[in-house]
Amino acid sequence: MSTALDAASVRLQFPILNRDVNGKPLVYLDHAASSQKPIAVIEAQREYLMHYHANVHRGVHALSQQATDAFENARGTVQRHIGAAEPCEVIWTAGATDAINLVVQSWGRQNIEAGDVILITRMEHHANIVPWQMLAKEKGARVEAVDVLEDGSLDLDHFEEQLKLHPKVFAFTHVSNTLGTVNDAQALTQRAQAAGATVLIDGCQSVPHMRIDVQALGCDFYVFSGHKVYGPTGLGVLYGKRKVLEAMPPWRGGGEMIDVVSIDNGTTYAGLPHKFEAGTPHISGAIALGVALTWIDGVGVESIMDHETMLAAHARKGLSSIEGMRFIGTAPGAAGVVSFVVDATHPYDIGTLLDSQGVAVRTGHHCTQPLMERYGVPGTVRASFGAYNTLQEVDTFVAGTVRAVRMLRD
Amino acid sequence: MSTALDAASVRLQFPILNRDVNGKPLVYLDHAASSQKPIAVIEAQREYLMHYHANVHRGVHALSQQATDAFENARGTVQRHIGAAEPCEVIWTAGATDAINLVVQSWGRQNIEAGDVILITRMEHHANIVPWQMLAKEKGARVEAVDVLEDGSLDLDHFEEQLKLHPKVFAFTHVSNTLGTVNDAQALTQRAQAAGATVLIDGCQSVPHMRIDVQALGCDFYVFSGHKVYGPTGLGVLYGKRKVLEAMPPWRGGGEMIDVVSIDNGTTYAGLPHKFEAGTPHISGAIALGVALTWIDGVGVESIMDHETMLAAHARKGLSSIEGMRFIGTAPGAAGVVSFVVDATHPYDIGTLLDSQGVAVRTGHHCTQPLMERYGVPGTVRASFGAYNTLQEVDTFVAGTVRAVRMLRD
Amino acid sequence: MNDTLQQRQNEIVEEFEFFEDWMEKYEHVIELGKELDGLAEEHKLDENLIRGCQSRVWLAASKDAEGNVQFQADSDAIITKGLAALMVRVLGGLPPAEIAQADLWFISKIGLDSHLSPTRANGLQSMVTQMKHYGIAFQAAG
Amino acid sequence: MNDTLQQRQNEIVEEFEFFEDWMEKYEHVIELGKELDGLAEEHKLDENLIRGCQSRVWLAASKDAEGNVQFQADSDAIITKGLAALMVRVLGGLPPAEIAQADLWFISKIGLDSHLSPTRANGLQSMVTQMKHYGIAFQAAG
Ligand SMILES: Cc1ncc(COP(=O)(O)O)c(C=O)c1O
Ligand SMILES: Cc1ncc(COP(=O)(O)O)c(C=O)c1O
Repeated sequence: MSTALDAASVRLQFPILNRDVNGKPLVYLDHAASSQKPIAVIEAQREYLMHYHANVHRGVHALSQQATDAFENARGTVQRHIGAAEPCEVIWTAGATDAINLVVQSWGRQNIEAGDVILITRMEHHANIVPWQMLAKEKGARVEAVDVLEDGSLDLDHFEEQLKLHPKVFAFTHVSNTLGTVNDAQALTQRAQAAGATVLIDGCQSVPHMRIDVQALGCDFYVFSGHKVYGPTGLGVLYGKRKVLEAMPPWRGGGEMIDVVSIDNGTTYAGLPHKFEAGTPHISGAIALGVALTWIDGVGVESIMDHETMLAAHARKGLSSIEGMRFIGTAPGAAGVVSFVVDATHPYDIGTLLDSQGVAVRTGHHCTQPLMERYGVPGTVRASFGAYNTLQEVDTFVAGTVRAVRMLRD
Repeated sequence: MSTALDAASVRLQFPILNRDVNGKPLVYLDHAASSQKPIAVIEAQREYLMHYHANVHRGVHALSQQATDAFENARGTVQRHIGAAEPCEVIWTAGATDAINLVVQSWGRQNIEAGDVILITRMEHHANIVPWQMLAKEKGARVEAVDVLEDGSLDLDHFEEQLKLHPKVFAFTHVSNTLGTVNDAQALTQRAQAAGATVLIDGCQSVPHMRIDVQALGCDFYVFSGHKVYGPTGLGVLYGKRKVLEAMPPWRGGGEMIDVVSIDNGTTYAGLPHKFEAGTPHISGAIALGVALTWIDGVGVESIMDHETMLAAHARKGLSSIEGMRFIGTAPGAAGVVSFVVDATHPYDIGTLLDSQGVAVRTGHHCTQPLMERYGVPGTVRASFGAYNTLQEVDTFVAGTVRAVRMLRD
Repeated sequence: MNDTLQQRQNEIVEEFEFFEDWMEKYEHVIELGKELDGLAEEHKLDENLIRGCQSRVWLAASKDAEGNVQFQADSDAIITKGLAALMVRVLGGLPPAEIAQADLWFISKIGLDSHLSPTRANGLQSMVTQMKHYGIAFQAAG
Repeated sequence: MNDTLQQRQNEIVEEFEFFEDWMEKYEHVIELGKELDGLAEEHKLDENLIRGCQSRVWLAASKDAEGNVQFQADSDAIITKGLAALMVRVLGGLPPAEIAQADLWFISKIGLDSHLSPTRANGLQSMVTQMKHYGIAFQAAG
């Protein structure tokens, strides 16, 4: 058992939560789209810019050395946080989307051939669909998806069926941003690898909520975004097994990623991780992400998960009283996300009316259109919870939804 | 004539300049690697994270709307600052390097064929060499370079020669980060386009110092990085002519850049600028870049340029007294960069001794190895100036260099 | 400036002055949405569809005997539909030229301009643009 | 712990205690660099080259009659060469096993550890690693 999280004291660390929206105190339930930032993260980024910003690597001056050390320390923090074997297996990217595109365009273009099968699931975020579709089109390969059961869990029989197609790669989300479903990433990875697939896991919605150990999972790639883990915008992480990364060609060319550049005699590339980090990196972001992950460790990621699960259960209970309520995603053990539609109302209307009561939820397809198709809905209302949310906020949200539905229906 | 810049009052806005390094007041002359940030930029980013962070686009809640408006306003600021015709011609990227790679891998892979010539110059930064080399290798095209004259200016006769090869694209730097050479971007663009080439200009070292009007230049693409224009790390800009951008396929796939995503029926893409902006963008960075460009306008970019040129001239004069001094890049009208080697000394040693006197300069190849080859040097010492540098700092730098050279030689 | 146009906008502004908070305003917008006839399913054609990212808007237009433009609008979201109803009320039945040049200041006056922001994903902004395009087109068609 | 190793490091620390500021320290390092014999041009072989991004370091090693390791080092940058000279002075002539396990605490004691950071582009950190690898290799070779 983890220790119970003290949401009230956690909240104090998030300056934005003091503000009003439309004349009402802000109730921020859009964590899955982007998390708010604790003061420690905001100040770390500011500190950096105020006191030791300089371009990293190659600099002989003290400032550059200081920035480089902080930047590389942050890489070490990420490495330890996700249980990677070495810091050089942690590649900075512009975000999870950028990280997936890096894998697709470097590993994918090297390894996927005409006729190959790329396996994803029907609950993927567009970021883990579209790049593969683009690759498939270029190479004459095809994208297949594992179906999703009515409760939002993965159809494991269909997964086994699809493995018979011998997919070259299996790319799946650890936790669904729309359904909250937590996939058994370790088991899926083992089965897919046993069937000969390289495995990429989209960790955007897991790293904020769960302890991750990429070595225990055994996956070849793991990606996540800084802005969803209480960290900065514009920064993401690609973890890759050293051997896999080493065999991949570079993707972006430029400074930092080279060894020798010659126009007449050709160019040679640097080793890991620099081979994949062309150009000046997002230095302030990397440092801030290190602080964000340290902050999560300080609160305790198990406590965060328990807290969010408790909030989600409370929300579901409250919302259940609404006539015509349909939850999208009801698998057991789901993470802190509640997605729903209500008969004879449009998600956009509910979202707008909640907003006017100060409650921020997300409405729409959540970048998972294939899931909307699957459930035959134009979109859902999604409330998603973070460490800083409280039971009282959930009550405000539930009451606001009840009121909104009444207004829309009457 | 621009009004003279008041460096002392500008300095006050840069908190980092108050610090000591190695027991000496910091003299930061590494502007060309990365500029320091005025307090307005630092605070804008902090304000955003403290008070109105949310994921942009698609959100119905007020916070998301507020973030989206600020984010899109920043795009408008960039558009006006560089004279683009429309906001949708401004694409956010992770940096200049990322922007060049976008052009190379989207436009380039669509347009470059076996046997084609890609024309660059010998003074390019690796960011404007390596991506083209990678493309050339993939397509069986070849990269040719325009030579650089001894004084660091472009060899215009050789340029005319090279145009006879009918290059499909001409990619060149507006201002050289190593030599300070300011190329006549308008004339080069016209000539290259008249010869049938598409033109990309690397504006990393021009946007911080000059007024840019992309429509007057007539180029097809213009790129620059936020961190070199008093702005944030992790963010860059690709400007492209609407027609050119519209004809290009997307590069990164993911959220934001799609219209309809379907696993079974295929996916369609969004319009400009979103087609090229997959995933959650660097929201805080974009907002901060808007503030940085507004800050430059407030000081006056002409005043900045004049000030830097004056500092560079003062530095050259002081350094000239050193025996064995060899300036690399002496073309008339060069920007605020002074690059040099001194007989019988190594740049690394001079850089280290300057650092111990609190003076931050860059040493090495400055990501322009072909230029080092051209001049037969292992690297140079480079001092580069920004709006916040003073004559007194230049004196400290010159005296420090004199002292360093004496120590190394005796 | 057209008197009818100004008068209609003034009326709406007065109508909204009553409301004390956002929820009351939306209550009224929802009511307007419910009262709007909308389009029959068979007229919800792709050619009339304006796709917002979140809600969809249909807009049809025709010229009546006097040469004025008549609009029909609908949306799958009721708040969007209510706002569309306001637009139809303001612009419907006016001569094409006036529609083309209409300054719709009432929207920001009643505080609902955020719904018309170009970054809003509801399709309303595109609907207004589309209404003006109809104005221009009918004007050109004579 | 080897006495010679500790003694040599202590000596260097005492030597550097005199200096009042960085410039004096570097003055001394530069002197050491100038005094180091270095490698003859024909021995600056690629196999002995350790490429830092900014300065290059050459390192050669051999076993002497007593089975101890003798190092020769050089660099194109004089400060790097001076620091290399310090390493050679501390580790040169020691038995392979001791080199392999040596704890080089003097570097941070005299405040020059930033030059040995793995993120520093001068090749020194790689040189130290290389010296230890020689220790291991000669030990294994018997
Ligand atoms: C002329 C030039 N081009 C390109 C770059 C690459 O910019 P970035 O590293 O910010 O992507 C730089 C700076 O390093 C530069 O000076
Ligand atoms: C499951 C999942 N994958 C991928 C992404 C894309 O992340 P980003 O937009 O930060 O690149 C998101 C978030 O939007 C997500 O929730």
